[in-house]
Amino acid sequence: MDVIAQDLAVARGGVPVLEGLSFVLGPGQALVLRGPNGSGKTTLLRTVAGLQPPLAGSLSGTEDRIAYAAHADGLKSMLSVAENLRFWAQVFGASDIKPALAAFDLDPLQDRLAGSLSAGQKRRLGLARLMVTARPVWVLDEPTVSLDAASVALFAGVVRRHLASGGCALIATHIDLGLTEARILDVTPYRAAPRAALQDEAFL
Amino acid sequence: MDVIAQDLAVARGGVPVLEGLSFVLGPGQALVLRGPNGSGKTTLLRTVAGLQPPLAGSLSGTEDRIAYAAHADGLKSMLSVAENLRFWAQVFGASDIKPALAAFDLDPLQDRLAGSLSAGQKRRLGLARLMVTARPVWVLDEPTVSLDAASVALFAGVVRRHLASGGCALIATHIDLGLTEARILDVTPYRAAPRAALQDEAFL
Amino acid sequence: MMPDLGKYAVAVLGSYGVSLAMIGALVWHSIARARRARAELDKVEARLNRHG
Amino acid sequence: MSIWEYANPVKFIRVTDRILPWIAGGAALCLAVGLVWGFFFTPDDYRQGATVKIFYLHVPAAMMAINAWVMMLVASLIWIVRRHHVSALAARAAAPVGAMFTLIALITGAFWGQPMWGTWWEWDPRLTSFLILFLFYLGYMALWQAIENDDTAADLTSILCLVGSVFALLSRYAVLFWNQGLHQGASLSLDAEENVADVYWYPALVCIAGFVLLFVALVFLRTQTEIRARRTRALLAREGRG
Amino acid sequence: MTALLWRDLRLALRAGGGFGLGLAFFLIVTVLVPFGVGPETALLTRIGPGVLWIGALLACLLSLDRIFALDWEDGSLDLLATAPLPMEGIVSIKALAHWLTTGLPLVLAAPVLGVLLNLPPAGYLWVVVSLALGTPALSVIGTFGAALTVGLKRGGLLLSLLVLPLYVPTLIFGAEVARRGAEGLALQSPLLMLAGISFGVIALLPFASAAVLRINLR
Amino acid sequence: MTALLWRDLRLALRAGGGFGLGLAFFLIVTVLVPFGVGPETALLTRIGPGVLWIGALLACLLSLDRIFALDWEDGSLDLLATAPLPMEGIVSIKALAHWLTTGLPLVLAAPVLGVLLNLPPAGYLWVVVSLALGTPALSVIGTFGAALTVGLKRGGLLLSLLVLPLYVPTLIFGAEVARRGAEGLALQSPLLMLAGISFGVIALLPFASAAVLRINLR
Ligand code: HEM
Ligand SMILES: Nc1ncnc2c1ncn2[C@@H]1O[C@H](COP(=O)(O)OP(=O)(O)OP(=O)(O)O)[C@@H](O)[C@H]1O
Ligand SMILES: Nc1ncnc2c1ncn2[C@@H]1O[C@H](COP(=O)(O)OP(=O)(O)OP(=O)(O)O)[C@@H](O)[C@H]1O
Ligand SMILES: [Mg+2]
Ligand SMILES: [Mg+2]
Repeated sequence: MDVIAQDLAVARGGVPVLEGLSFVLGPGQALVLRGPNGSGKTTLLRTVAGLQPPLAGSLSGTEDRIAYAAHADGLKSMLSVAENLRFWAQVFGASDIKPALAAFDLDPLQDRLAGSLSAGQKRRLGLARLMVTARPVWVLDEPTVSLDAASVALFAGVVRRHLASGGCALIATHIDLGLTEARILDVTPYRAAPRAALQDEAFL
Repeated sequence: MDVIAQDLAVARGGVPVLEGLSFVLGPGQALVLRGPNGSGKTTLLRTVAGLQPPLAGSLSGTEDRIAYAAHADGLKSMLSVAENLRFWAQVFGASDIKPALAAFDLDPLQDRLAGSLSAGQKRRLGLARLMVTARPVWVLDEPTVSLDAASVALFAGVVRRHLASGGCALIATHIDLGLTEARILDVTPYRAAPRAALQDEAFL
Repeated sequence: MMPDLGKYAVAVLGSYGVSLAMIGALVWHSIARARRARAELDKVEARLNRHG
Repeated sequence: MSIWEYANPVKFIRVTDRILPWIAGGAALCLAVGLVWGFFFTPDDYRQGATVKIFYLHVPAAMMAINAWVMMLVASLIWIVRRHHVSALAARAAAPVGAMFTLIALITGAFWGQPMWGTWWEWDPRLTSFLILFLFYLGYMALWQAIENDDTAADLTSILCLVGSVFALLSRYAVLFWNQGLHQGASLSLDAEENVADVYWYPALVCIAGFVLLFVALVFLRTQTEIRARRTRALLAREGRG
Repeated sequence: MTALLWRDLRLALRAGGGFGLGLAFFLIVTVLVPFGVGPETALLTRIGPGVLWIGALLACLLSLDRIFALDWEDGSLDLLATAPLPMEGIVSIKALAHWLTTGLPLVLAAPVLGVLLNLPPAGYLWVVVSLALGTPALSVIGTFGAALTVGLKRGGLLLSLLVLPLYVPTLIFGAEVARRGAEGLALQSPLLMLAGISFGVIALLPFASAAVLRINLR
Repeated sequence: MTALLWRDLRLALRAGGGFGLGLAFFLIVTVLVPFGVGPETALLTRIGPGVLWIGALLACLLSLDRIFALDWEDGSLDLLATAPLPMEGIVSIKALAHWLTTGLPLVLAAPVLGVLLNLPPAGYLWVVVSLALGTPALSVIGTFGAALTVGLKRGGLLLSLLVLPLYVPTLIFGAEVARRGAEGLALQSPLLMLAGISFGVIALLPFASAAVLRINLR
């Protein structure tokens, strides 16, 4: 089942930021969003994840299939690494957190409180969460922020395995992910012309 | 006046993370810290900035000369861009925020509330704060996170001008900053052997 | 042998009962925690000694 | 040899391990003798009836509740000035014990007040300051609990203990001003006229000794526990699994 | 769902999680009243049941912002919203966790604090009964308020402002039950009203909370 | 220093900044009391000054965690600590800003709310005087508590627990002044004590707060 966006327009704070955007994301594919700061990548990803409705256009194949990872990782600093992960595993009905811990090299840290991790270690834990969701569509906003080169490679490996097993991924980033096979979509051409917030248009 | 660290040891949560580290940072120089996640770069920078005392070793030339930029930008989302910047300018006794706004291309955004900026725009504002501190030593923790290529170039230009005017900079990063003239210090060799927290040593 | 407490039985016995129970509880808690801490420390020390 | 030698955790454990059984035994003995004597072998008071028997629990507990806070204050000062870990941990260990004594004094007082004053509770200055003292204990323990880093917690709780002591005195004065109260004056004064009759007094002294020894024993034991827990954590951290 | 409940309870019990602090606040309000109004016993007896109810209400109120704020700040709420749980379930579990960590301890502590306010013997039972019936309603209404204000920086006091008018009926009937109980008067009709409010609110309000939360996440 | 004061005041006035919410809470507590204890006028007159003081104290208490928490969360506090301001100055300014945004409005609103509680005419003046003298002490003591708990996740209620016993003397003398004022009795000695506490606390406690804050930032 493909994720299909057609002629999508998205808004933040009521102001349209991107419009006329279409893409198809089939199983095994990865799509990397690029664009300068403030171009609307985060807004687009939130829309795809279902956190906000699109302004216009249609979106299909996303219902209950999305695992979303935003800038904030949703970690509880007073729970240990394993407890954090186990909670999300239970919420998504998965049972085993071992593969996720192993994939992001978190085994030695598993009994540490999440609050005492370094920036990059926290990020790895946030990404490990994706693996316990068992969801096919990964929607990731700047996933490799704060990661060192070795961890970026770990992450690329995990994404590759996810794609190989029939999943797909939509990733916004400014830096190189080491995913050469991914298609790239630059959102710059789709920037909405500056205009009034949609909800104010009735007053024009 | 040089910033001189001699045989420095730093700890986080009481646990030593780096030890035996020495460097000299003279006017006009930039030093880039590298090292894998969790190696202790953030901890070192906080120590240099005077937020925590060093475990051992000595540090000189830092007293009241440091401008520190951490991961969190200290932005108030309910103040506008210009208000945020002006506050820091007043705290540090500077008066003009125009050059800082211009250097980071924030002029068009200056009346927007900081809370409604995108991740990269916020980061630019956080960095612009450095320019109004009038402090010679910049201590920066992953400054280019979330920045697009154009903004990274802006940032590199600002750092170069700071160095040219006799300042210096200590920067931790995982990605390329485009500052070819900077020296690089890899902290990996200085990692402390795993051992007890210093405050617990009395108990061994 | 029990002294006649008259109408004050509830007050006196209540005081003694509650106080002794509370002292007992704290003593028990202290001893239990002490045992646990000691056992854990012994375990860790034994393991460390084995590994050198 | 200076007294500060005992501030070394290992030494502290060694010494207290040796004397702890004696102190604990003494506490048990004094408490048993004092309470049995007081409960079974003293006459009823002509005015208060059998309720005088509460005296043997109430007064020692009330005294120790205050003394425990003073001990914590001293230990906190030692930590701030000389930074001996054992004193910080001893202050931490004493807090629950002091809180328990405060609670015992409050509860036995309430049981006593019911027949004497016809009410469980009265906003009398002495009682009220005790309630405030209890709140200080609770806040102090909660602050220890809430902070992860042991040294930070020791620093913060010490300052809280100092500031709290000043405010405890202030509250005492304020409460006195606010209500003149019903509660007994100090009968421990050396002025013979006011002293409690000797029949009641001897067992009470034994009980007081018992409470003091109990306090010391519990504080030693709990301090040892804190030290051992810290040592376990330190060893695990050295192993690299912190 | 149970995973969420367990996590919330565990978080509440961890250091800094706030368990027992609602209780402490209840204690403290009760203790402060005599300092404010003076130590006369007869006066305290009269206002006792009302003070206990107001104290319980304030203690509840103050812990409301923890219901969603922490999960919002660290992004968990976004992630929960994309998880396979119905939003109504999430808000109900959150309300339940709040009641277990705040309301229930208040109910259990009320008789002890009644002593400080010199409650008459008949009063204890009815204070407990009225609180046991009323606090679940406070938690559920509070969850609605918390859902309304989630994401507002320091919505805490705004939250109080929004929720308090909603709390008034519960307070009126609850305090009435307790007061009549203490004075030995008939109390059937306020008791029925209190029970009615509780059950009605538990049955219906989670839908509103879920709707509001969805809008706020947008 | 003034820059910090202005920023704090401006932030408090912006949407969600919390200005007026302490006031609203004060209003609400005062309004709830008649619902809780019943509507008899004579009773309300008696407990009026005390209720106003307790309401003011709680309103203060609830806004304490804003003093440092926001600046801690977004990293401003780290940056302020490296700025050329003495830590004692920072905590004093923070206490002042807290008083200006919370204490002062309470003082001004108290006479209006006194009407709801049926305060006798003589009471108004002394309620205002006692609050004006006492609320600065509440802000300074509260700043100490806030500095102690900064960085603890939701230290809010722990903060209340720590600060309340510290508030007791201020409350006793303040409420005593207000009550005696309302009843027309002599009130010189509580008034002097209240003033003494305020000045003592303002002069000394900032040093403790600064020390505690430095430890917490470490
Ligand atoms: C909850 C209620 C009560 C509390 C918190 C309380 C607290 C105290 C305190 C703090 C002391 C002082 C110990 C010292 O200074 O060394 C004390 C002593 C005493 N209390 Fe109470 N009390 C309460 C109720 C009562 C009642 C109802 C009575 C009897 C009618 C009573 C009789 C005494 C006596 C005889 C002493 C010994 C006085 C002395 O030696 O200083 N108490 N109590
Ligand atoms: N409340 C608002 N009102 C007006 N514009 C807003 C509001 N919130 C955000 N914006 C603007 O919407 C645009 C889209 O932001 P978004 O976060 O989606 O960008 P982004 O592509 O993720 O940028 P970055 O790479 O910096 O993270 C930005 O230009 C931002 O300034
Ligand atoms: N409370 C604590 N107890 C024990 N170890 C801790 C504690 N807090 C942090 N650490 C560890 O200290 C180390 C140093 O962390 P630091 O944040 O300085 O790393 P970093 O080099 O900045 O990493 P990154 O590149 O991921 O930001 C990490 O391994 C971290 O897990
Ligand atoms: Mg973005
Ligand atoms: Mg770091």
